[in-house]
Amino acid sequence: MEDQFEDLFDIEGVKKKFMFVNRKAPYGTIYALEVLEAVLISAAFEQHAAIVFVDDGVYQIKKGQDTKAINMKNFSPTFKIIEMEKEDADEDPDMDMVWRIIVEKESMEARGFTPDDFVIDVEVLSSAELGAFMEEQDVILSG
Amino acid sequence: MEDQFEDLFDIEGVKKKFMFVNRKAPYGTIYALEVLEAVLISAAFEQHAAIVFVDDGVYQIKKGQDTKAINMKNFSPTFKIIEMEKEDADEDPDMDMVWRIIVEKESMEARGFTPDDFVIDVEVLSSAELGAFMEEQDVILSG
Amino acid sequence: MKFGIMVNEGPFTHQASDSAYHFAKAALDKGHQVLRIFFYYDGVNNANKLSQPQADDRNLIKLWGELGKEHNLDLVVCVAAALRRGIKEEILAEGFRISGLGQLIEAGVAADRLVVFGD
Amino acid sequence: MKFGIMVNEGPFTHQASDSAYHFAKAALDKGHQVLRIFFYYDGVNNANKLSQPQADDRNLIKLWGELGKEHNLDLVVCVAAALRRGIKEEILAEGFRISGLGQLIEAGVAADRLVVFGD
Amino acid sequence: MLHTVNKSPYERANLDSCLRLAQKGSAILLYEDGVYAAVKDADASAKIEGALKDLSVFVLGPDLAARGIEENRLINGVVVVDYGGFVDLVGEHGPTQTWL
Amino acid sequence: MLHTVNKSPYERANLDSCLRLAQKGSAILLYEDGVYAAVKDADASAKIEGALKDLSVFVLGPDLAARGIEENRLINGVVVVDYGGFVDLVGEHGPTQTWL
Repeated sequence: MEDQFEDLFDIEGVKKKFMFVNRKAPYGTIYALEVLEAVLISAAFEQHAAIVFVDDGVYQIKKGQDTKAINMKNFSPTFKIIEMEKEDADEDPDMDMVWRIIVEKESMEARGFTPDDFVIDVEVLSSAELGAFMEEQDVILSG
Repeated sequence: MEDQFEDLFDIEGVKKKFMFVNRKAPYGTIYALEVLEAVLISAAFEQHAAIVFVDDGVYQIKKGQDTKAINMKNFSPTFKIIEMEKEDADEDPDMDMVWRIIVEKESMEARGFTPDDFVIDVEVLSSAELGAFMEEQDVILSG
Repeated sequence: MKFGIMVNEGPFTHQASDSAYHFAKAALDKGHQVLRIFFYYDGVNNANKLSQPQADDRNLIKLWGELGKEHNLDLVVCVAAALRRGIKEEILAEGFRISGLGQLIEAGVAADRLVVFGD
Repeated sequence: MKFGIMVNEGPFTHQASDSAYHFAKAALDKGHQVLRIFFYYDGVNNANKLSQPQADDRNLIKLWGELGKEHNLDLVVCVAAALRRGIKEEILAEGFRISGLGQLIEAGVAADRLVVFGD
Repeated sequence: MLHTVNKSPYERANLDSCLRLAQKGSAILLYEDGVYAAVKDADASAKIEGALKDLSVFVLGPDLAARGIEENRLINGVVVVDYGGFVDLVGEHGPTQTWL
Repeated sequence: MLHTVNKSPYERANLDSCLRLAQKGSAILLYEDGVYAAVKDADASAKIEGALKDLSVFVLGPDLAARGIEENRLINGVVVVDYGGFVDLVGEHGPTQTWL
């Protein structure tokens, strides 16, 4: 069945700007975990990616998560993999893939956090800056 | 399998006060519809019931719902059945079943509504009154 | 004390079923009775035996079944909610049974406390 | 114009799948192309063929299948999300196929617009 | 670009976040439970009334009708569209951000 | 009675509704995403700080730990319990209202 659709998807060499908007807290719902899987797959397609944490999404990257007592999978180590993908993209001159990991300043501060609270290095953008950057995207995925 | 549990449920003649708390708007989610099914079943068990509309739950009983263009089932006529159940309970001297249909005043007014906007007759209680009444319940179901 | 528990969401998208499971387990550990666990709304998805979580994740469907077996719990899936969502006998996990919504009201009447878990 | 559509919730609990369906239909009616509809998160429940809505309610699982057939649409259910939630070939509704998450990214790359529907 | 909001302004912060980030000149579509934000003379009305200074605001007619919200209760300046209009909005603007 | 709140105070109105209706002397348990309301020095802290005058407030430890919220970040007066403590709270109080 897949074959009949193949001609629709001639994407060889096409490069787009993807933004993944994370607005939801971890564990209370699964969205944070499953969107990460989509982020990782986008690397295989060598697409540009902005991984954005806004509103309760900033809780996803809080340090010190320990899920033993709720018996759920602690997925926060996955953010380290995303950080590595970004570093690979930054350092490899042959790879035309720009990744950015962004936290909205207003959301972070409202929750009493600083960048020291996070498991990964992030760029901090104001809502105005993030809003303008959002306009530059080709595809925005939220979940 | 059911039989083995039967002795746990010797509820003959036991009468409790049930409250059904409706906080969710209709159609955006299914909760409003499915909680109504639970309300109707509780009548078969001749239990006391308070059907409460608070927060976005007040939108459930808004007059004039027409779901043709979204192709979903318009369930607002079901509230008429609930109103009839309540009237039956009120009028039948042999039936020990008190039903109340309550809207929280603050939620109604915040949304710009008056009792004229609703498909059924409601009692309007302030948050303080409703909060006190909630304390008197035996079972509170929310969904 | 006799508890009844209502679960309104499935085993993955919301934490509700996890919280309900830990609550039920803690209640049983303390020597309380859990009369019935009633799965309503998307909660019926807790009884889908085809569910196959990742190897390093918990499997709530199995955990519910095991807890039910250990403590002879009555795990009831609402038939109306289940029909809509395609949870039928042929994919019903061990330990669950499908029955009517009246079983929820009955649990509310019979239990000292009914606790709801949802979204 | 070429559209891609992502559906994040099942066919009952949230309106997302209804909205996505009406959007897809309207786009096709206007002569646009819909390259792919990708079902992720609880959206995979849109492909459960056991689902049996009430007689007076819409049946989105069927409606998606019929729309797919009429317009030769690619209705893709994410395999990882589906495995967790117990949506497997044996209960997969007609017109859907199960495939990888890469198909979502591919749709995003190939389409002029990707629109997300969810909760 | 197009921002879409499908959540009630009384129950969720989605619309607030949308309005915080949306740039001058962009469009917002209210649909599903988001349509309640378009009702005038209510506690949440000020959000969309304020937004209309910088943004164009649309609301999905089928969702209004389902919820029994009469068009004469809408904030002045909000434009009602149907599903076809929704498609047009997506087509006419750049990317769509769905505020889930 | 016992009120339970499992939603973030930044994203949902559940806690506001709970506090509007909760009577003096009743108890609130924050769990799942509701635990974020128990964090001090944050924009939502005032809600629970105010509530503590009239109500007892509990927070579920396992949900705090999962989310990496250290106990020294909690508002003074909020009591941490485990699932057993949750069961006790339900048992000790009258009906439980789950603010979904």
